[in-house]
Amino acid sequence: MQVTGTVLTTRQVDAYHALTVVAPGIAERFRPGHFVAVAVGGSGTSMLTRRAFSIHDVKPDYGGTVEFVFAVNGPGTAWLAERRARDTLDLVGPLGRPFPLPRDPVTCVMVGDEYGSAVLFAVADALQRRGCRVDFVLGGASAGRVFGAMRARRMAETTTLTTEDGSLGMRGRVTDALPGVIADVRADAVYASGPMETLRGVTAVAVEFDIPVQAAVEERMACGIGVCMTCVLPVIGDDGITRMVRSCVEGPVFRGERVRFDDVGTIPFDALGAPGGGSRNAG
Amino acid sequence: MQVTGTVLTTRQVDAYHALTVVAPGIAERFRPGHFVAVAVGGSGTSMLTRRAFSIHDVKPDYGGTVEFVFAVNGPGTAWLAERRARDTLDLVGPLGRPFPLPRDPVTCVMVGDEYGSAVLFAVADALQRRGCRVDFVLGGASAGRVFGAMRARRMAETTTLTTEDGSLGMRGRVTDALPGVIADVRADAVYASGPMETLRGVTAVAVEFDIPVQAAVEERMACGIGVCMTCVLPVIGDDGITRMVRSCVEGPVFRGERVRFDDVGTIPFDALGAPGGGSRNAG
Amino acid sequence: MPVDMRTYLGHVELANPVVTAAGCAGSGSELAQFFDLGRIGAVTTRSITMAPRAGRPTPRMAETPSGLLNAVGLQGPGVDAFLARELPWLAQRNVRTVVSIGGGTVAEYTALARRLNDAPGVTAVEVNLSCPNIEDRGRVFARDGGASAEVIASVRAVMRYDVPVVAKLSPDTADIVSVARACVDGGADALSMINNPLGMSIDTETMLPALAAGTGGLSGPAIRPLAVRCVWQVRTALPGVPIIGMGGVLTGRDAFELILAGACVVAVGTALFHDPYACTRVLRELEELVAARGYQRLADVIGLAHRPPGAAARHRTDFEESSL
Amino acid sequence: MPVDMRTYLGHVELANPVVTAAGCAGSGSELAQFFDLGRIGAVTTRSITMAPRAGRPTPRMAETPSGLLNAVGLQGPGVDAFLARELPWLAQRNVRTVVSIGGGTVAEYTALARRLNDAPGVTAVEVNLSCPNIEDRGRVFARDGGASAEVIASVRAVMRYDVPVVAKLSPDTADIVSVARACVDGGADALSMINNPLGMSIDTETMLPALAAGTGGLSGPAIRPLAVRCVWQVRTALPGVPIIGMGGVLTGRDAFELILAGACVVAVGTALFHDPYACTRVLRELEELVAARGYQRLADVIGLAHRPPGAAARHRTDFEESSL
Ligand SMILES: Cc1cc2nc3c(=O)[nH]c(=O)nc-3n(C[C@H](O)[C@H](O)[C@H](O)COP(=O)(O)OP(=O)(O)OC[C@H]3O[C@@H](n4cnc5c(N)ncnc54)[C@H](O)[C@@H]3O)c2cc1C
Ligand SMILES: Cc1cc2nc3c(=O)[nH]c(=O)nc-3n(C[C@H](O)[C@H](O)[C@H](O)COP(=O)(O)OP(=O)(O)OC[C@H]3O[C@@H](n4cnc5c(N)ncnc54)[C@H](O)[C@@H]3O)c2cc1C
Ligand SMILES: Cc1cc2nc3c(=O)[nH]c(=O)nc-3n(C[C@H](O)[C@H](O)[C@H](O)COP(=O)(O)O)c2cc1C
Ligand SMILES: Cc1cc2nc3c(=O)[nH]c(=O)nc-3n(C[C@H](O)[C@H](O)[C@H](O)COP(=O)(O)O)c2cc1C
Ligand code: FES
Ligand code: FES
Repeated sequence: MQVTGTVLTTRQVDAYHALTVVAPGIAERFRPGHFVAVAVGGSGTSMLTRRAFSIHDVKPDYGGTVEFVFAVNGPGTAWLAERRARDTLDLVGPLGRPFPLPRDPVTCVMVGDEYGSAVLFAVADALQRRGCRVDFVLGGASAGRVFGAMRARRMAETTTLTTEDGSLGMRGRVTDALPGVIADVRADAVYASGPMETLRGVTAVAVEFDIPVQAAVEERMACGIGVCMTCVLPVIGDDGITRMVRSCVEGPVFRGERVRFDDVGTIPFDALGAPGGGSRNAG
Repeated sequence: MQVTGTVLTTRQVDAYHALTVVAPGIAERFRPGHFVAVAVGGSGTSMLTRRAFSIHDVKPDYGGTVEFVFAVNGPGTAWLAERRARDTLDLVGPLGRPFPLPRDPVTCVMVGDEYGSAVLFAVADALQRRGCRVDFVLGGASAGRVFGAMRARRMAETTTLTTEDGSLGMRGRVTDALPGVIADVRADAVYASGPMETLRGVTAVAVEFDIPVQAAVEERMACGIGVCMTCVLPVIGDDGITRMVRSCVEGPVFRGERVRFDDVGTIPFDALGAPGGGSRNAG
Repeated sequence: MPVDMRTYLGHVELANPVVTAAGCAGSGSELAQFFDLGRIGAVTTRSITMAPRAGRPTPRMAETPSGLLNAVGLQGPGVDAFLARELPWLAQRNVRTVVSIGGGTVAEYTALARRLNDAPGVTAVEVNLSCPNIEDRGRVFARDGGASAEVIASVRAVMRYDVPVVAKLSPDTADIVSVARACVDGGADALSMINNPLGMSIDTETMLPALAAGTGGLSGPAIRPLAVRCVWQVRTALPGVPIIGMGGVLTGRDAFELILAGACVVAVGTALFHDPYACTRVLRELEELVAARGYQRLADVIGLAHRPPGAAARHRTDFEESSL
Repeated sequence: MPVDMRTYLGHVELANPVVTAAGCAGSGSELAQFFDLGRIGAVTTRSITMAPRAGRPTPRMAETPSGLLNAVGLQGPGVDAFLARELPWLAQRNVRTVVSIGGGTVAEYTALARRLNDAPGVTAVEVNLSCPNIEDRGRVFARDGGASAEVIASVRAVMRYDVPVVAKLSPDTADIVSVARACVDGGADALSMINNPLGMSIDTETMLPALAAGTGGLSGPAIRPLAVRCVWQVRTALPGVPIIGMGGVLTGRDAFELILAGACVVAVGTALFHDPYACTRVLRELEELVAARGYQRLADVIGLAHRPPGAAARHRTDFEESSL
């Protein structure tokens, strides 16, 4: 649904900005892993496409609020960073396929890289409500870019932090820390969110330990609602066939093993309808 | 010159908005009749061209401020109407050829229609400083659209107001009232600003009385600085030849008798370089 | 006063002039979550191809000023899956459906038309001529009147007489009027314009093309002036041919602009990416604008901007209808 | 580290790659009030015609999303007045001057070239091919390789050998590469692109065209993706031919985009209407961007986006030069 919500609060969390917006309809339908598509630039803007942001948190205040966390990346996020309380914001959501939750009270490692961490806390909450044990591995380039360390420490059994420059926690990447954590906590499943390269690494680790991984991917999106076909990536179906699948409606959460991370940004030759498969003929 | 100025005050005057902007360089160079070209829409806007506004007033505060008065017309002026104190505004100015002032202390009638009146007060001030007698004829569609009646009454010998709906002053247009005023005050010259149609009428009256008229015209402008050639109108030169003349740099103030008001929006067949004159050949 | 918004694509009546643009409404079902597809004039499908197509690699999109570049590459399930699943889904819901087809050879377009021929629920066929002709070194059909006409003629020849064939034109040609005329001579019942002009964007950080495919199609308000010009020129030259206008329609005002230029149907594409409700909103805004100008029938404003300057708008009623 | 911004139009060296676009800098003197014209690569004049031209009626401009429509119609003083007043004014100030010429027949272009031949201060001649050919029912030269080549060949034939002849191309053609190739075969020393594609806007209040002339040329950021694509395509096909890129350049980033696509000179047009200092600002921003990416010479980034994806940018220095 589309909501014109009022910005309730803005805060800056180290390298990130967080906006809380009153959006009852979206908050009500929210499940962990959902994202919102936000119109940027205001009236008369030259920016046509909405920007996608994972929902970090929903709260019941004012009928329902959603909060998202973002890094300034380009003109759209720069505009968002200038929003102030009481400004209005046009959101479409909740969008996407949320994280599936296990039936049994298993042990889950939450792996978040940079702002990707933001989406994991609502999942972790839901997992804990189901009796799951939750451990966190959070990373970023430097201390200021590790999101949610405090909250992770409050809620998780263990929290491992990594930074590439060593300014906080272990020097290295989340994928460097993950094998140790999985082994230590005897994890049954991994939940991951971050750049494609991180998800590739996390999936490789999970595959090595032979445990499932649910990964929230991020592809460039023009619509967020499944109509534009710009956000695809190669995913292996139940039938073993690779298809170019829309990450906005069939994702953003995928079983990591199903995503052909090495082939993201290409059309694998064996994908359904790949060029050479006899259909290279149209524009 | 280009100035990024801070909005000092905003006010609404009946149907019009007025913005006062700190712009020392522009205020310093100002002469009555000048205009500013204002960037609208903010960063990332889809609106490319500046909007032109006559300078209503300059004040010495904060090193120099300029005030302009405008009606909401389309998206650019709508955006301007939303500006608040402390916002910044990007102005280029002062632009255009100002009103010429007479050497002798003559009697001048100032004719302003709708927001066109705004430009006349600084001229009237300058005229009075030279010992001229000043009378005002101000009009508009309705009472709320007659700009500056109070100030005119304060400064002028006589002030005549007209409205088309009769809600203030005489029912009719400024051109209906003008002949009487010219005759009554034995005017030596007319200063006029308003829509093209009004200027046409005012000029016709002045011609009938055989007195000079200085008219500030308004043509669609893309640049305001003389480089785009979009703001032209047919003006008769000293040599008797009609040329398509740029109203931004050769105007906006013209001797009314020189402007071929009836031919505005056309290329008169006898204009220099008119089609048919042997040069109809290029794009 | 409600406005009579009915319009015609050849002899086919549409309840109103607002349709989705090809390739911008998924399979239809995605938008159905937001509004009832039966409320708009028609849904246009993505361009259907014979075989399934995986499309182009990502990134497939880049934003440009007031525009969007896309290089989806006609990703789709192929005609079999389309006829098995997507078309029946629309037909069951009585959604008017314009089926867009794309091919690499005249034979492929013809084969597609044949497959659609006895499928129920095809309101019209829109022939996407912006596909590379593999028999002519990948030259896009739409650039050339002759190649376009050949495709249209053979599609028209096999398509049931009561299904209008619409030729979809591209602005990337030396003279859109001559391509339009060739298509009409070839049998097109209507024309649709404009498809995306070819554009490109370079990422100045990576110093490489922003799209994996290099070039892509430009859409959105940036191209609206091109669309209005094309509709205007074709309407001037071929006043009797129905035109589906599209290109950067975000609001009812934009749709009205294309209608004044001569379109009798207006397609909404990129706007759907920003506002899933764009079609119904555009329809509402358009109706309000037409009503506000004193017209009771959409038909009375189609091409109205072609009247000589100075001439008053016809059919205008500035008075209220008498209640006596 | 300052960047060596010199660039070449054929054998003619320009101090830097930023020039004004034809028809967007008046006679030069207007901009001189804002900055020293000698600081930019060159000033391009409006398109000079044989006779004085009054141009089109007003309104001549309309704003569109991220774009501007204009229908000035080559208003100008004619070649005599140009040679008597405007060119000498620029020459006296040692401003590099690209003289744009426009005509309705091959003979007229040729006559213009002849008039410019012994005028001092002509750095290059840019042939505006977007003029209607009165000998071919008003078909614009630029739409067709043959007509364009004919103009270029005859201008090249009469123009002094040391003055480069630049063919200015339009995107309104089926295949800009074939027009470019024809011009080069005809003797063009360089190519300039893009001129304004034809657009239109309708005022939905008056329900009439917004421009008195009906159609007009579209400029501004809206067309930048078309410009980048044209430069890219032509650079791919004709890698040795210098290209003046233009279309929607507002910032150094935009200029850099065209340079990465293959332009060695970048013209600034519509941006001047918004910011009289646009040329010097674009130049400064461009230099900063090139420097920030570790290059010391503009020449090293021209066409750099054509390197195969995956290949690292060449000539890149990530280290400071040793001070030893
Ligand atoms: C499902 C999903 C969830 C996301 N969640 C978050 C989040 O919680 N916090 C956060 O900071 N960012 C998130 N992103 C990335 C965020 O959408 C981009 O950073 C943002 O769109 C950049 O916009 P811009 O105008 O600043 O940059 P620009 O690069 O100028 O954007 C230009 C265009 O490219 C698209 N784009 C650019 N980068 C990305 C990207 N990485 N992913 C998708 N589209 C992109 C934009 O949407 C826009 O259409 C998410 C992306 C997706 C797909
Ligand atoms: C020398 C001069 C002085 C002016 N002084 C004033 C003033 O003091 N107060 C005031 O309210 N208005 C004034 N105007 C008119 C004012 O510039 C327009 O109302 C304004 O540009 C409209 O912008 P918009 O975005 O609201 O409307 P839109 O119609 O959307 O504007 C679209 C484009 O058309 C141009 N345009 C539209 N209408 C006009 C117009 N009447 N004149 C010039 N360009 C136009 C705009 O600049 C813009 O480029 C003046 C115009 C000129 C030329
Ligand atoms: C993502 C996307 C996919 C498109 N796919 C098709 C297509 O499959 N067939 C077609 O004829 N046009 C296709 N188009 C072009 C649109 O139908 C339309 O002609 C064009 O985008 C202009 O309209 P707009 O500005 O409203 O989007 C596509 C456009 C976009 C943006
Ligand atoms: C008002 C205006 C006048 C122009 N006049 C000419 C001209 O005389 N000759 C020419 O070759 N191009 C002319 N052009 C085209 C520009 O030189 C340039 O090719 C085009 O506008 C794209 O660049 P821009 O987006 O930076 O303006 C004109 C453009 C504008 C906006
Ligand atoms: S973003 Fe449009 S289909 Fe996924
Ligand atoms: S507005 Fe550009 S020349 Fe006057």
